[in-house]
Amino acid sequence: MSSQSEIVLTRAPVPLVFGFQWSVGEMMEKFIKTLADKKILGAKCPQCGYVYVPPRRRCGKCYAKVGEENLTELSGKGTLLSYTTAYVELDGVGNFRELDKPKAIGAIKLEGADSTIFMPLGEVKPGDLKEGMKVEVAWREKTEGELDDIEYFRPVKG
Amino acid sequence: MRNVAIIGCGQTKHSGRRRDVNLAEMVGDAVWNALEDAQVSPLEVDAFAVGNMQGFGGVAQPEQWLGDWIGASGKPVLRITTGGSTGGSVAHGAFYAVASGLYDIAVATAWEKHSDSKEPGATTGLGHVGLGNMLNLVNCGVGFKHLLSMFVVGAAAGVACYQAMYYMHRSGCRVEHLDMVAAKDRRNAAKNKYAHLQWPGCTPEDIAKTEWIAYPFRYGHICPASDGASAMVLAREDIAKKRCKKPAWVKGLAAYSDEENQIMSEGAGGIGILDASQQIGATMSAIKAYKMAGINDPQKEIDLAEIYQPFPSQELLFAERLGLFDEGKAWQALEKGEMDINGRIPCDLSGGVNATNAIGSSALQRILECALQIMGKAEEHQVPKEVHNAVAHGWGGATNYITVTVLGDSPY
Amino acid sequence: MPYVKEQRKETMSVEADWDVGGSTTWKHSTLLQEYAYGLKVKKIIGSLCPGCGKVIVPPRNICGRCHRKMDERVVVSDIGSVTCFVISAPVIKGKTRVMGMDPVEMGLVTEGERVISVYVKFDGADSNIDTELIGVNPEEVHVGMRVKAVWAKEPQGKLSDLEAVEPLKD
Amino acid sequence: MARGVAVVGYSQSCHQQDMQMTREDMIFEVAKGALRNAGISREDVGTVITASTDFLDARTISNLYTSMAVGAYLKDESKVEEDGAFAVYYALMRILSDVHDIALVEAHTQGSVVNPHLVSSYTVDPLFERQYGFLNDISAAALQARVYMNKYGVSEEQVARVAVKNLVNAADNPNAHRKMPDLTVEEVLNSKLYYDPIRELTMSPVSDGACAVVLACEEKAKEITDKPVWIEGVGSCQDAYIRDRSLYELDSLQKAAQDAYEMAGVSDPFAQIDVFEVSEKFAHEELMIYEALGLCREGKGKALVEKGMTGKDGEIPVNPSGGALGADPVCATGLIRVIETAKQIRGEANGYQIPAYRALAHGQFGICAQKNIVFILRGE
Repeated sequence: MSSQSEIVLTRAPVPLVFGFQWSVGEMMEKFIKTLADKKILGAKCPQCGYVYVPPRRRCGKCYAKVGEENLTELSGKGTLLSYTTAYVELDGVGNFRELDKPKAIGAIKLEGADSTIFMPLGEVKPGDLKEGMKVEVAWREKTEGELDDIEYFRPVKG
Repeated sequence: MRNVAIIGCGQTKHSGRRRDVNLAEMVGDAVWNALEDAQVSPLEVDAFAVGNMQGFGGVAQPEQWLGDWIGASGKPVLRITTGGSTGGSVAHGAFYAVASGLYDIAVATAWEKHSDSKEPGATTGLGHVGLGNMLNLVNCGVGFKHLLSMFVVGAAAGVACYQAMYYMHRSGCRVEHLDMVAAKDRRNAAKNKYAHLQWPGCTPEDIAKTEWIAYPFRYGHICPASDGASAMVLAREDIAKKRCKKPAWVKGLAAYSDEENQIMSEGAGGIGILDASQQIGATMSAIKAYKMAGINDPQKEIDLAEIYQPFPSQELLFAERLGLFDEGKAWQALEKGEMDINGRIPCDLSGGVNATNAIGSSALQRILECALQIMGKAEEHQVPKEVHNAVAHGWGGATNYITVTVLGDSPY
Repeated sequence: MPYVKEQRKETMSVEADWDVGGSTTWKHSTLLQEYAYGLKVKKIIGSLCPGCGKVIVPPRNICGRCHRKMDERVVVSDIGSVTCFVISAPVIKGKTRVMGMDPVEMGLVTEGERVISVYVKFDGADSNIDTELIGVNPEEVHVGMRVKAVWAKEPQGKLSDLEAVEPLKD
Repeated sequence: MARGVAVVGYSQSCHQQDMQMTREDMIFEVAKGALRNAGISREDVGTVITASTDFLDARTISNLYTSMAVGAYLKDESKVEEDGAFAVYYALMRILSDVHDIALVEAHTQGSVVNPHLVSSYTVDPLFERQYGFLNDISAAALQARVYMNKYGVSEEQVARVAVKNLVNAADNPNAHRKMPDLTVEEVLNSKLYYDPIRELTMSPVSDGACAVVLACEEKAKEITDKPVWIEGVGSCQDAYIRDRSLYELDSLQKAAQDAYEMAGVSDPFAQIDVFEVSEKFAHEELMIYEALGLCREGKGKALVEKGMTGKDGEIPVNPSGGALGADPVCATGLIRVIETAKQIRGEANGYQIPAYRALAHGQFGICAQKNIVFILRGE
């Protein structure tokens, strides 16, 4: 290896944050707005029947067009496909922060839907998580038609 | 080498703010338009070449999320990006996929959605290109006055400003000619339903009324930042002949790199280029592409050109580098109307990048517009003559990545 | 503006940030620092490639044309020629902002002044550096003008030690 | 394939957590090294394909300021914005189409500039997963591992055995970043837990690294070297987005491997391929890779490791170089796999040499290995 010229590490002297505002499109807008009524919408492909959550305009399996007439209301209940307990959290600048209390995350297949959604899990001890558990959505106090209306998913009692 | 042709072209409407769709839907629309134009079903597509400048839209490797929207799941996908010439490099990637014999039908798609970033226009991405270098300058104590002199020019267009001055100095081209080019392109864009800045009947005087940014550029000269996507279907010879009445054959292509043209290299070091309008990379790419396409005298054999010109000076200086007009004489050809729709070599009948600039999609659109002209599908801005050979050009980075693509109406 | 306008539905948007400054540590060589130290003693340092003989200012350690390393350094003259220039629109208080600061308020520029940015090729160099041309009216600027470096009164080994260039009076 | 294409030269850096080098110098070293290893000069190269991403290099247009360093001045250059194995795939297409004869392919990432795990969190759906903010490559891999391990009864010890195999192998590889000659299963199971069951030692390290190869068409390859490594087969595929694909298998790798085997005329990979270099970003993924490559039936990956069949002296050695667990400079990882197989075939892998005539190199990119590419290479 030939001589390496020394290097100087360069950091931004002032905060430098770029912001993004992604337009969501009509189908996703309907999905988000409907969360206000504590309902989760899916879209059933008219040709192959695959149900997408969140809904969208083009089926990824058979490429058919999916319209607003194909929107279906899901029950908000589902089964836990997979789960993990997070002991760390990624902060906005690329460091892993230790979590004082481990958080559970789940991969959930909602009843009547084919897509898997990834949501935080609450009201359960990480040790009790089991694949196949029945879970349901825990809505925020005051739902306002925002993605944060879904706070977490919790095991179905009884 | 296997002969490869473009058999389908698709675009979305490019405009400043496409807030009616999300990124996946926008790219999906472009690909579906192309597939319908080619009468090819998504199941028949063997491979995809995709690209956009991910820093502008804030989503890394977006094709892994939106692959389902364009029918790419379960298929090979190759992501290619080279700055502004991304669209051209993506089209080259799709060409090589088919020409190599590995695949029979490939889709090339490229896009940009600037309105998804909060900062105006394309400042997010453009700022991030040289951010490391700027911080190195600041750490080495660059004077604020120096930053001012850089930003006052940089705000207009960085290298393009100096590049225009070099070209004007050595060719005699004047600011009025830049007004003429910008007016021509915005008039042309008015006849292209997908273009962004459409100004029917725009005159050089209209452009001359706009405010100066930094001599020689006015606000009226500068390209917009657009949201938009474009896509193309390429197929090998026998499929192309079966599926398409008049396919556009890719007869020559090259993308030769030059040294960075923007006064600074890595860490704000120097560069060995004295005349920013010399563009050796463009000359080299044109030579190679024409040789491959069997074109000896571009001035006679090329019927029309689509040149990547976010700044009007670039339509003139790159037209010369593509051998379409004599050295330093493109502005005179402009005056004589040789670049208009009835001229010897119509340039940028689509309005070009001066009227529509979704960075990923722009260089692909240049090839796509040439293909539309050859296939006779350019509708309002179709050139009223038989198009045998067309050349599409794209530039990226600090005008150091050049794509030149020569299309023809017959494979031989 | 007489551009064709069309109305489209505006759907809602969702947001996120990208903390570029916080998450990134760039790595640069010390070459630019070496160049800045040279300016302190009024020396403009360039790198000389033993392959193609090009002198690059500010210096680099790789020559792309010959694809080789280059460690040789030379000092080029502080007299050179303007190879290209760009003249800004008049700088207006409150309108022109650079990195969030107003140059007029900071007293760097008088209201309505037009900044002349130039590329200068110092004698002995094969590259241009970009700086400001002072001491001349915008109308008099022309390509090929002979110019001389304007050095800071108290140089500190910073890039700002080379403040600008001014016309060479013979 | 219409025309033979061979790897005729290669070079890679000593991958480390922080190479204390500028991007330009690191790229120049490996590009020059590959040309020297092939015994050719820059004039012979027709096209240059680089691999890096704008987010990972912290520069939009990441190849803009490095074209001169890689030697692409006045060459037909392009950049693939993902793993370097896809750059070999693109260079292969350029040579097969008779437009170019010799290609220089370079790939690099400096993990010390931006944390690749942070960048992975920018690849998810910005309208949904990103808004909840906890999905990144590690948390997604943890969900993948849980589904796979539950479905096929795979224990954490068996996953840890993969990590021990690779990190011990890495000790003999001068270019590896993480060398742990005396690593034990217990030590792996006690390493720091990120997202259960993913631990510090069952996921790839964040590394700085670069590498380059020279590809040549048949005629040129025979002039350049008497030890060309022919590319017999290639296959690549991208899976659906994570919401709409199964997490317990690597469907896109299965398809990619199928294409590569078909092209290379390989009917029984277990018997016909002598050594495998795979990009296992997570230890459990190596087991899934065995199954997707058809080395064993569904869910039986654990048995191969248990019986040591994929060890350095097993029937089907996998990752004698230490694999991605040994060093993971993101965009270079897949290209390193191609180099390591070329090294084995040319008999230049001193310290971890395995007699090999035909080898398989695998690259992947994206969350839960959404995108995969497979090369089949063989000696003269």
